[in-house]
Amino acid sequence: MARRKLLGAVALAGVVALTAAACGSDDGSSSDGKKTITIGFQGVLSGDNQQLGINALYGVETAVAEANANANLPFKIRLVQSDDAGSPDQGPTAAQKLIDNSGILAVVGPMFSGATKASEPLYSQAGLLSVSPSATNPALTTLGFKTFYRVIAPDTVQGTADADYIAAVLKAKKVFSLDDKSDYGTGLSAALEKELKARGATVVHDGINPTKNYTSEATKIIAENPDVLFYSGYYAELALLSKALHDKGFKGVTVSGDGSLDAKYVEQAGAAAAEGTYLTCPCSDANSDPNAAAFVESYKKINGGARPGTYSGEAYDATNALIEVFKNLGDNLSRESVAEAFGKVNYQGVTKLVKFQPNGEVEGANDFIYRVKNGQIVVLGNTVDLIKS
Amino acid sequence: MPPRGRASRKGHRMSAVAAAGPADAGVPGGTPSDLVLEARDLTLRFGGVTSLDGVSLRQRRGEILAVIGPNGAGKTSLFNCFTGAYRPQQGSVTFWRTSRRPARIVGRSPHAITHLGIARTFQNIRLFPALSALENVQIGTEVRQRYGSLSAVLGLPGARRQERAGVSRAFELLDLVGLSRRAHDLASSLSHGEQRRLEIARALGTGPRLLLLDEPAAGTNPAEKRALEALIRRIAGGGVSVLLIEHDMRLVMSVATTVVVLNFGRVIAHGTPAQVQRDPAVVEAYLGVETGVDAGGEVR
Amino acid sequence: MGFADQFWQLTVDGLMVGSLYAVIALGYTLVYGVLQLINFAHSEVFMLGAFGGLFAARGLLPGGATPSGPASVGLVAAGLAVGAACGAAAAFILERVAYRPLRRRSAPRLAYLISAIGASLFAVNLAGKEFGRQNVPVPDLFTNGTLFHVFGAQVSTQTVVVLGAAVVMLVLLDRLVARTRLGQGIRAVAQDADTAVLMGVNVERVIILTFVIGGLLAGAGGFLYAMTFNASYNMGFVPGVKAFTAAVLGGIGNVRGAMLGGILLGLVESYGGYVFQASYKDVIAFLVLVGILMVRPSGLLGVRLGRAA
Amino acid sequence: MLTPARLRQLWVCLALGVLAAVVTGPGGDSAHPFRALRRSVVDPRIGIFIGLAVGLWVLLIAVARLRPLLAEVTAAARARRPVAAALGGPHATTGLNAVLLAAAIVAPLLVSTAAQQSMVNDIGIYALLALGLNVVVGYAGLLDLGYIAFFAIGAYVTAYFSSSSAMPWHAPFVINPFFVFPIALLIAALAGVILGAPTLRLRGDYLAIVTLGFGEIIQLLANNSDEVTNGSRGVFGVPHLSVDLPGIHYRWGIDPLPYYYLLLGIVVVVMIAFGRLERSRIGRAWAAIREDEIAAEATGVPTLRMKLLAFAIGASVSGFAGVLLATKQFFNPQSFSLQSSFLVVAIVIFGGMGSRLGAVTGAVVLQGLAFYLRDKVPPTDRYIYFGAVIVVMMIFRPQGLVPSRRRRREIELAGTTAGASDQLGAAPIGRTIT
Repeated sequence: MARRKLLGAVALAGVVALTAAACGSDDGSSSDGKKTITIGFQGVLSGDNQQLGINALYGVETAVAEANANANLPFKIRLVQSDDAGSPDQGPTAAQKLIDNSGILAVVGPMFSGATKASEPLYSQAGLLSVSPSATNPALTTLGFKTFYRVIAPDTVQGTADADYIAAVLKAKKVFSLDDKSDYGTGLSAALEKELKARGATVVHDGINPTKNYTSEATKIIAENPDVLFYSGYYAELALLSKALHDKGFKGVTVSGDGSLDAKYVEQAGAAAAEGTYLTCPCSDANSDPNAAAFVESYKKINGGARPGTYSGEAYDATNALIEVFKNLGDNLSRESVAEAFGKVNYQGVTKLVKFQPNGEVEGANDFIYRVKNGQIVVLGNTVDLIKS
Repeated sequence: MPPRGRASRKGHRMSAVAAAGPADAGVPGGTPSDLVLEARDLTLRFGGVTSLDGVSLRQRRGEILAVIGPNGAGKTSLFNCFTGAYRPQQGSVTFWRTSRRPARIVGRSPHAITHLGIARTFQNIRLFPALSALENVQIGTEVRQRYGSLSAVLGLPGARRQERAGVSRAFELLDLVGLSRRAHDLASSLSHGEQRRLEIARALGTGPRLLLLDEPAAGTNPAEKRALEALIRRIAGGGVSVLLIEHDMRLVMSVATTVVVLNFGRVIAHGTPAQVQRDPAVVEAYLGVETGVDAGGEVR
Repeated sequence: MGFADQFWQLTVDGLMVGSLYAVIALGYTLVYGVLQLINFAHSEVFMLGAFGGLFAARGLLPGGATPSGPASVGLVAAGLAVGAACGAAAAFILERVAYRPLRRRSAPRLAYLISAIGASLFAVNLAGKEFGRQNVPVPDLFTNGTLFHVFGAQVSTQTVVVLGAAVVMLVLLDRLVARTRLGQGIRAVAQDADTAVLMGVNVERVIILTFVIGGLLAGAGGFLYAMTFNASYNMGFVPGVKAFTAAVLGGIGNVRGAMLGGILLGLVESYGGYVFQASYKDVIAFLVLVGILMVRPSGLLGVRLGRAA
Repeated sequence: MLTPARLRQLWVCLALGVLAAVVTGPGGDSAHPFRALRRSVVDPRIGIFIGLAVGLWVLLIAVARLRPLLAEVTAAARARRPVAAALGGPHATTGLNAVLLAAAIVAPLLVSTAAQQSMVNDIGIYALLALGLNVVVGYAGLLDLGYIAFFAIGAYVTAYFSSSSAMPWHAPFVINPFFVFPIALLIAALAGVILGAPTLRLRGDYLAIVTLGFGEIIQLLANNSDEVTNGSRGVFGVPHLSVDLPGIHYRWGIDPLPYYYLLLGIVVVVMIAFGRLERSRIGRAWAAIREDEIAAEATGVPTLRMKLLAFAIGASVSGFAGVLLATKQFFNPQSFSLQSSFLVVAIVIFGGMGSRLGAVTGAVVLQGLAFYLRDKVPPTDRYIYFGAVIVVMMIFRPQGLVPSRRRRREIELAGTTAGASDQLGAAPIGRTIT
């Protein structure tokens, strides 16, 4: 009996492995005589944060599909994905997988700052360009990674601009700054608090690891009675926090950063709880920006109706900037030439103008303010302009 | 008593039966140094149930003392107080490893008591079933070894020597209980009687001065009982005092030098087998069956 | 603004979460009582129950308007019922696939643990694949608002619903174990499986029913949890660990201990998160656990289901 | 022909087939919860799976028919060549070990650099961790669910002593990471003793939850103490290992291969060391505790001290591995999650409790499987397959891939005698003896 079962299991495992292998090995090489350029994607495709990785991957895939549908381009793009689960442990293996593939000329990713720190030494050594759509830790461009660029401003830029806005426009005297104890959250809250204190506001700081239960945290916030609550973290948690605050009748204003700029925030918090929340981003939001309507359309079409989410636009821009570089380089394509040329790229993306400082930081990042109105996220404008007016 | 380390080594070399030498022979007479174990006024309660009620007893060096009594009389509880498994609410237990140094037992952990020199077997055999007979005894012989994990890992000569000594000692003991041919068989594969003897060998391995046997004859056949009788005598003859719980009256009457009868947690009689057999309280305790005590079978 | 001012509010918050921990903890404690094994996949039973209840509620409420009165009550009851049914089904399948074959082969207890971890990974990720990896809110089934105040603490409709449902379930289960024939069977198996067989208890049946009861509770608890904190494919892990902790805190194998442990844990988290930085609240919860186990090594209500320590 | 049992088997096969179709099918989202299910079931593809399921069923029947025949053949073969003699001799074992070692030396040369990375990060380090945990779980029979905490302690100790920039908190002097090994080992062992001394008195399951809590506490502390450990930003810039002796200068870099061989050497040494430990009086004492704690105590085994020793030894190996992690690459508190602890436990059990070769094999197979699946299935689905393999493995081989002989016997005995010794090793320390 036992042996029979064992055989059954082995057979089933075999079947699964075979079908899996069959599914995994179709690598759509082009047939119409165009040459194929391979790019890599390293991101968080498994684990608790995989939705963020999927958002970015879909952004990259949208750009790739558009490029491949474009008859004017002299090449086709092939995408190889590599999962690092957002963890530093798996970063080197994921990066090495892309480095080993000698056909890969550039990589979009890594996505999380931790995985980036673990992976970049390898990319630098291999001379392979990597463009992160989402790693915002300020230190990343100071650690000597030679081929690292990011199309998103570091936390410091956003935190400072947000603090200016909160102090100047929202006229907050007391701010409750809450972060999610992640690399991203602590970086953002640190920059924000520094600027707020410089502008004379009272700051109460607290940190809470991502959880589902924000009930007692809401009690704590309400007890402090701040004018503004700033949450440095991602939308899934902000939604729960907003819900809890709403239930308890929080009177202050809630503000959060780019990690929360996602239509899903409103959906998950419920329109009533999300109403009036300010969201900020050193980028323009694709879903609410009229200039990005075409991107949103094609994203939905290519990804089975999914709407762009956090980091989708950045990943899309990063990929398109790469394609721009490939176009300009013509036949002179190598890892070196791509890495070299990417530093000088000047490409208008849907989220921002992609143009870099020598250290790999994207130039002229503007901080935009959004607000939830009638269940929709609408753009209010550029922080600098809003403060002036 | 010399420092503990030396004593241990010495104890190992000349412990148990083989160490039949006169080294520890008690001074004759009624002085306490003659004793190996003394319990005073032991009281043990579980919730509302009093399991032992002011039990006192003394055992002399080299004596085979049997504790008998109906089921539930508190015999095993008494054993558990002597070996540290239970902690009585009242009373004291004193043990003399050598004639001069008494040690208090109550409050010590079971392994520390074993280290002092009291070893035991269990009513329902508790061997290490997936280990070989040899390994079972080895665990007993090795408790007095001193080498640590680092010497074991590095394979230092001292560790190896001690290990070899442990093995040969274990073989001696297996030989003593007649199991040397089954040394490499799993403990669980031995017959019931063999397992009983293996448990005794394991207990002797720890180098005790006092051996507590909890119903060693339970479930054994007449031939095995006779062998067991001889074995107990040999053990006692080798200088190890034996404290015995047994239902088999024939065995008790033939090997015990002294008998203590418990009933409802109290000592109701104390004396030589012959004295006890005649004691009316004992007869009464055994359900009034007058022939019960000397009937030779198991008294229930 | 001090702790004293917020004490009652934090107590209400803590009680709500704690009652959910208690409901989940019962599943751990029942299975432990009967099989002496930690059912690590219980958290996925909870998750699947939450999704079941969520889809049912959503299916019955196609429009956007928030219902009120009897409609609300009916919808919450339906969600609870479907959630409980899904939880029970999941627990049943889990027992069949991941545990029973091991029992047949008298596998070591740690093998169950690993099997459970495997089943848990499988279920979580399959749910993520089928239902997406986003948090999903349960549609509003009633108008949530402050219902009344206790010592100055707001008590919302949500809190009343969750706490009420949880308490009803806890009482029902307590009665079940204490009074019914099945409860007797469970206690008998917990005490001594071999003797229970001799006494004519169908052990297999008791084991399955124990899983199913644990599943019913966890499924309904999952729906309550999702109503407050949204549902997601990975929602089970943290409450699972917390509930397991609660079960141990109360004395694993003890039904009332699990309830007490859950509520205590909820309160400790609530108070601890307020007094210290909120990210330390798990640290505090575990320190309390360790502290209590040091003093009472067998948990608060130390004795196992009928078994003497 | 179609007995109810057969029919039931057919249903199970079909259910497995449909499950396989769903697992390999398209993904869905919560807005349309059953769309993905429908798409994978109502699809021509399902035909393949139904076919396979029926095929499997037929195969099962055929095997059932052939089994008596097969048994005869194998019995005959066994009779001709006693297996014990062929495999049990010391020469055969040495030979087998030599072959395995040679394979371990050659293997990384045959695979890609990415696979080498994985062989260091996922297999090598986890094999070392599993060897350490094996002492705790396999030898002493204690379930430690927070084992990864000692790994964290090792890593942070390394950062403290060997770099003045990696963490805000650092030693006033900087020493070569090689000299951190003994320090980390001792500190981790000390942490093990401090945690173990009070908790080892608790029953097995309680120990599990206390250690789990300890693991969580260490991770949360590392994540929250920004001024000490740099919090979630992690530790970047611990120098690589280097040897700087007269005549020998070598520096490990970011290439995985040198680290692999270093790890291989360490793993082999640890395996030999633990082998000796297992065969010593200490190993026998652990076996005794595992099988019957009360009898062990009565035989004079200081059970608490022996358990503590196992705990400390396990912890020190974990701390040792932490040094390797820290010097190899960047790490942050995420590297020390509860899931990592579970993974190490899974490796030990999967490989075979109490077996050193099993611990290493478990790491190779489980982590190798994870690496293999990386390219073969969508990454988001990877853990579905991973979970399924673990369950199937536990159903059909609960003793693990390479069970130790002692452990296997214990499991067999537990099977024959109802309710025999507690396989968690922690028999309830009751006061109810006999």
